[in-house]
Amino acid sequence: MTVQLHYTPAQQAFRAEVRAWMEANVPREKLDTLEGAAGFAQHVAWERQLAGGRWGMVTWPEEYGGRGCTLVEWLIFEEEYYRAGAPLRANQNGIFLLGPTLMEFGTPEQKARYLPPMAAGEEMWAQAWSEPQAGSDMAAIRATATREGDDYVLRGHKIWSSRGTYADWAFGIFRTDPASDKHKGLSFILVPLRHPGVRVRGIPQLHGQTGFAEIFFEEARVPVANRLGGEGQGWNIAMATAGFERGLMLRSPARFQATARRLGELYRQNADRADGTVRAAVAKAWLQAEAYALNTYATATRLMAGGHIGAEASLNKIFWSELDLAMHAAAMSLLGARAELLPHAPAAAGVGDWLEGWIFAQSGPIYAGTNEIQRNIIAERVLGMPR
Amino acid sequence: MTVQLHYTPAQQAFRAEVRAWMEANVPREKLDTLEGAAGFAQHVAWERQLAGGRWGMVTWPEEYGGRGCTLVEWLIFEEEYYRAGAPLRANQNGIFLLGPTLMEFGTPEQKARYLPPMAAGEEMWAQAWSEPQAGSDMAAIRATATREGDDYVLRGHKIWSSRGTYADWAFGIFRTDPASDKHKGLSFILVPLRHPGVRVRGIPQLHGQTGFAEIFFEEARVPVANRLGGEGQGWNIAMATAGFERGLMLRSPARFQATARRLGELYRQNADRADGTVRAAVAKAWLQAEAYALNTYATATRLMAGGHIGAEASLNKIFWSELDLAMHAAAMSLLGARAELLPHAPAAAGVGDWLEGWIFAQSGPIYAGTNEIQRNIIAERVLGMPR
Amino acid sequence: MDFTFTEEQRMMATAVRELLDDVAAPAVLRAAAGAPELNEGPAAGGDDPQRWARLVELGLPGMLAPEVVGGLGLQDIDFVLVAEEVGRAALPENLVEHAGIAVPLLAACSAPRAQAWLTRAAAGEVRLAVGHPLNATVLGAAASDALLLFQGDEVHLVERAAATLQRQASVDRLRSLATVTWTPAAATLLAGGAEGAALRELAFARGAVVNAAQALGLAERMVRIAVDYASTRQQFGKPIGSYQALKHHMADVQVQLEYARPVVYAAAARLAEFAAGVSSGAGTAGATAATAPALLARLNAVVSGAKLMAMEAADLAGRKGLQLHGAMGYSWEVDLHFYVKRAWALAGSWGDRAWHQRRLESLVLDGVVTDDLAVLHHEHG
Amino acid sequence: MDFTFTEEQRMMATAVRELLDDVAAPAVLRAAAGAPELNEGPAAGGDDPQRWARLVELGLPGMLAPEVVGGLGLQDIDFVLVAEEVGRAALPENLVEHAGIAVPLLAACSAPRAQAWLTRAAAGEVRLAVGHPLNATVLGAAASDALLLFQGDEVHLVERAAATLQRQASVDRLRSLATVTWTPAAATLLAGGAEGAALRELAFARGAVVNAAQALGLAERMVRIAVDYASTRQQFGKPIGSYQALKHHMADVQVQLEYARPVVYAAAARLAEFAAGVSSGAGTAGATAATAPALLARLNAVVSGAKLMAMEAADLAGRKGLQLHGAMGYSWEVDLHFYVKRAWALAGSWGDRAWHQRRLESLVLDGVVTDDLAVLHHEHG
Repeated sequence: MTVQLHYTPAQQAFRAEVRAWMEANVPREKLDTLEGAAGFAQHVAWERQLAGGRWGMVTWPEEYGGRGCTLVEWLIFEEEYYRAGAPLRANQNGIFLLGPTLMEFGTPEQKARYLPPMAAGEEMWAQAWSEPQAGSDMAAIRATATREGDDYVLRGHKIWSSRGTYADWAFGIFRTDPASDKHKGLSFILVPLRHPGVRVRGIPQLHGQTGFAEIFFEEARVPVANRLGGEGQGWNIAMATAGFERGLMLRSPARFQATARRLGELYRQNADRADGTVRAAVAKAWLQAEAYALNTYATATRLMAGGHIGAEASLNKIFWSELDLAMHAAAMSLLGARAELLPHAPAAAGVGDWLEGWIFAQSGPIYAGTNEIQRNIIAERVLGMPR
Repeated sequence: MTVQLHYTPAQQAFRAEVRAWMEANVPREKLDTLEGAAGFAQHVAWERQLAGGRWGMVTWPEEYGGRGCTLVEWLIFEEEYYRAGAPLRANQNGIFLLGPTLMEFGTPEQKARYLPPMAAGEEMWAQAWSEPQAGSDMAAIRATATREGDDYVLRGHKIWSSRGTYADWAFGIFRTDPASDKHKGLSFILVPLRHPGVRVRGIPQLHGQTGFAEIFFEEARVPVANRLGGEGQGWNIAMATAGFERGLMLRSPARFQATARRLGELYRQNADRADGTVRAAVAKAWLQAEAYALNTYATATRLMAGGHIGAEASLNKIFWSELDLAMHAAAMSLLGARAELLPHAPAAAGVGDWLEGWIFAQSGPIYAGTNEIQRNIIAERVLGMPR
Repeated sequence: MDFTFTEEQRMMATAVRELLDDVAAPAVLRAAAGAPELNEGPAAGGDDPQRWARLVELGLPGMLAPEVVGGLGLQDIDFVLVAEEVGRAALPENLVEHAGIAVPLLAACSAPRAQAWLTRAAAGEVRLAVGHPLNATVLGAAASDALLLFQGDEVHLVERAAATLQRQASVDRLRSLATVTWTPAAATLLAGGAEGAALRELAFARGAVVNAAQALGLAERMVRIAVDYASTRQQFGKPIGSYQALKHHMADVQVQLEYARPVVYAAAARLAEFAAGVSSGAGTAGATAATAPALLARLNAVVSGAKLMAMEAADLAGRKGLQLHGAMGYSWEVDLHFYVKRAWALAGSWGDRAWHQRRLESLVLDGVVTDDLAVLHHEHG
Repeated sequence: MDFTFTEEQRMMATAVRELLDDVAAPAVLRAAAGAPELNEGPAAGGDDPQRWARLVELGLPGMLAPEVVGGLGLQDIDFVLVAEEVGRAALPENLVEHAGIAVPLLAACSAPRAQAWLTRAAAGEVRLAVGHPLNATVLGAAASDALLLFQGDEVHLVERAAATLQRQASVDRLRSLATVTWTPAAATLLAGGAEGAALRELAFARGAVVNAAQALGLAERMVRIAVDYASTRQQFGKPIGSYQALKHHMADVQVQLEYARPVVYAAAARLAEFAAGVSSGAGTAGATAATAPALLARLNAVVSGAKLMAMEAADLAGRKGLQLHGAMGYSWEVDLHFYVKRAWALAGSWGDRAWHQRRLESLVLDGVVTDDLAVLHHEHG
């Protein structure tokens, strides 16, 4: 045996099964944006449809609504998902971030309680990490969870909660030891968002939509059983979650390969007005999307062989976020005078989605830990440079 | 009056005079490299020939061997100098750096002693700033000058002295107050290099030549009269010199415009094997060289109107050093498989000079204060970002 | 050779800045843009007749009109600083195309009808929009009284009522865009043939230069917003602006900006000279039939260079500014996005990046003797 | 689908690394390069028969030769890790072209004369150099016993004594280069027609891939040297490696490197498959006449991609490494420059940047259905 870049017959059969289901089920019409109320509801309906086909999260064990797939099968699923032009995942904070965290740190009861409705698209999750004064400096958390009997009473102010405006639940870290500071004394707690003492306010984004939110906790009371892991273990668990975020799953290569393909088509339609640099950028997009896929397959097969993903996850975060920006910048350049038109402008004539993608791509180098923070991590933890 | 991008008849007459002299005098054969002993001697001979025509430093007053030219005339001189393919200036540390410093801080006796032989190419100057532990952190100077009667006794170790191996004199800063640290207690001192207690060792560079040097001061004795400015004023004077280095004169735009022109010719000879990115890079080289020239004319006319150049000199340093690298990288790309050949390789067939330029360009972002230091200066002193 | 602006030029720019700091302050733009989730933006693109009146008070619409028709009799090199201020403010009204393109076009046009409109346009009593084939839409068409439109070598002036507008929504809500359907007629014709072609060329060059000038102002504004934020926002116990990575981001923008600046100014200066030649009927000052194409090539090279470099600076300022703001930069709550979106919108107008890049490459690399194209030194040889 | 190397593959690479850490340590290279001011470099390009003997002991020259002729019977995907180690060491001897291009070419060649040379080449008793028309010079020609040379679709094996060499000095003194003058003859012909063309294509692809692999090793070596220096060199009272600007320089290199890596490995894997098809006469495993061109296109795309990305990583590692070293980086005294110069030299060999860029653009953008070119997913559809 050696490096084998071929799918097994079983993998090919799995691909065919996914493809057939997607062809039969993916909505013909593009859904409204996930960042608005109507669009979010449409996306939740799609999540439930997916779950109906048991495609909600294929790597999960069957008991939680999954199929027990390998990572390679998951990558195949993603390839077919994006090839079919299926909608973005409203559920991604749940299935890609909290899900793996629960499987690693949750009690059997917690797994049984939270995972099945997550896979089923019945409960949508948001994250509640950042606070106004704790962005990149996540250890500066001030929100508190005060133990009172079998409950925690939550107080504080979280912000930049993706999907927070429309989600049902949030996971986040709170200071359970009031005397602690920095990374210590934090606990990882799950909170229902439609709950007394919890107030959610949507934050308008660059594009005007309000899909992310700030969350005010005003003496919100949740059972101690909502704590994931031990009291005071919140930082370590959050770091594991952040690792999932930067690592393999949040941005599957298929998504970027699909964008690179569409960019190639856009180039061919507009080649007569392109210059040499944008031609090079389009070819580079194809190459880098392939590189991202190859790197992900390498990581996936390493993990399947028992390996771990560590600080090198930060490399992924930088690569895909910059790739996404570069691809959309090339598209903006190809569109030229039409690039500024919103999708519903008559003269946008079907190319307005690129503008939406361009705006969204701006957030890539910022969220899930700014790329500056990722570069620090690479230098210090991968290369061993002094702090 | 408003912006006038035209030369006056007097300026055009001056240009014609320079051009005629250069056409009659510039050596037909390319000189050997300035970084080797033989080549340095050839370049000194050229400096003397220039001085013979009173072209050594046209902006200097006539009494010191100059012509009292304006900065615009100096730019015209430089344009004609590089247009004629005249040699690099062996004398640049003297005429561009120490010269202006002497005019600002020197006594009448010092000016009379040092400037005329400098303009005449009779005494060649090196700089002696850095020390092994004081590179970017120039205030960490340890070399000392101890007052003994009317002399200073110099001890210490300077390094990265451009032209140090072959020059006659060096200027540098020494700690005159042994109890001082950082920027205080330093004095600016002129030292003959062929002198008891001064030992010079050439440092081989990337290309193997040894034009820059380390200088060991082993109880070298110089008169107190060799101090420029007051005792303890060395840092301020050195900063002024460094400002000249980063600012207007050290890298005149004509030099980069000449490279951009040659790059355009190289492109036209190799257009059939270029790709779109190198085509764009060659056009950008032309544009950026023009931008550098325009910016320099703007600075020059502002200075002529009584303005000053401050921290924005750091912008220049970054721009020309990155432009020089980018132009030579484009040339390397155009040369492809021939790019690695040294000038004397038969198959280099006249293109080997690009490799020399490429190697030299590597030093641009490093010397005269690394570009990282320049970016700090821009952020803090031009933009006012916090330290 | 003098590359400094006069005291008068600087004073005019300062007066414009002070006015816009007042009437187009970020809070004013925010209110004009409407509720974030509106998405359509305000129907008028934020256009405000009262603010227009203030611009008129300063004489801005008629800056480039001759004094005999009530204008200020100034030149492109004077207007470039005003356009820069308009960019810095992300002004909703289409002042730059009215005053920087349409008015000088009318002033240079021999048709009597042009002169009639010129007087009123210079006084700001009527507003003009310009539709160039390379632009996908016409800016400010809805608020205009008439449109200058091109058909081949012909220039037409079409009253708004005679054209059909279809509104087009921009990512920058404070730009009112429309596509225009119209029918060329003898009654609408202002100029044709060589005169029409020359007017069209000049209009296009002016469009590129005033957009480049706006990009300078935008870049400077974005740097200022980012630096201010970085000086106050704290992370890990110190202001984020003290981190070297963010310092270097901003320093990189500043380098781009400060080298784009003289190219834009040089383009404006060359444009003024060239325009003077065109309107005097001499092609350009002192140019003969043999040298005119070289002069045009040189003008085009510096105009494309100006547009490319200034837009690159604004693009970089936007990206680095957003990055420095972190999640805050991705929100509607900071002011930065008004300027970022304006920069995005201007990037594709009056020749997009690829168009100017291709033209520049062609001029500099293909067959033309490079030396002849030097922006500064054309007295050579 | 398995993108992991086997234990055996890793052990072989480790063995090579350990050997080269000894026999091609920086101090050894420094001595071999000669005095800095020499400028000509050592006449033999640092070639050392004793070191070659050590490489032979590990069986490296015959890695890609069949076991029946005494080789190890391995494939390109095995050799890629060895080439990476050779790059990391900036080995003076031309092992990669001998073992990675010439030997498998002879092994795939039907001519009896090829087989005679193959046995001795696999054993390292004779040394081979390869002259491809896209390279300006032939590497290792002076130390070779014979040269593989191309003329149209013909492949020739020319004994060194039958060719005229002219030495060509490289910026990398540890590369022995020459131009070669020779006369094709029936006696020198190894293969022609379709076989010759296929062998030439494969030789070229192998040249690009083994150079890309060397670039990975070089980049990793340069990053390591820079990080080590940054951890000890102090400025302003702390190690320079603690400054964020330098951290981010190195992080940027690491990103480039780690994404170039899987592309190079994928290129080697595809090359091995394709080569297996060529030598079995089937075009490629399971390929029909209709699918073979698509398979070649896909191979070429990933090969060009590998060369481009790996060279870009090495180029960036060199630039950032030099920058991090400050003035020290510009001196002969640090080891960095041996690796920087090797990276410069490899950049132009076996297709320079522009050549591979043009090919990639053409394959990906012009008329070919993009999807068919996916490196990984060609079972689609």
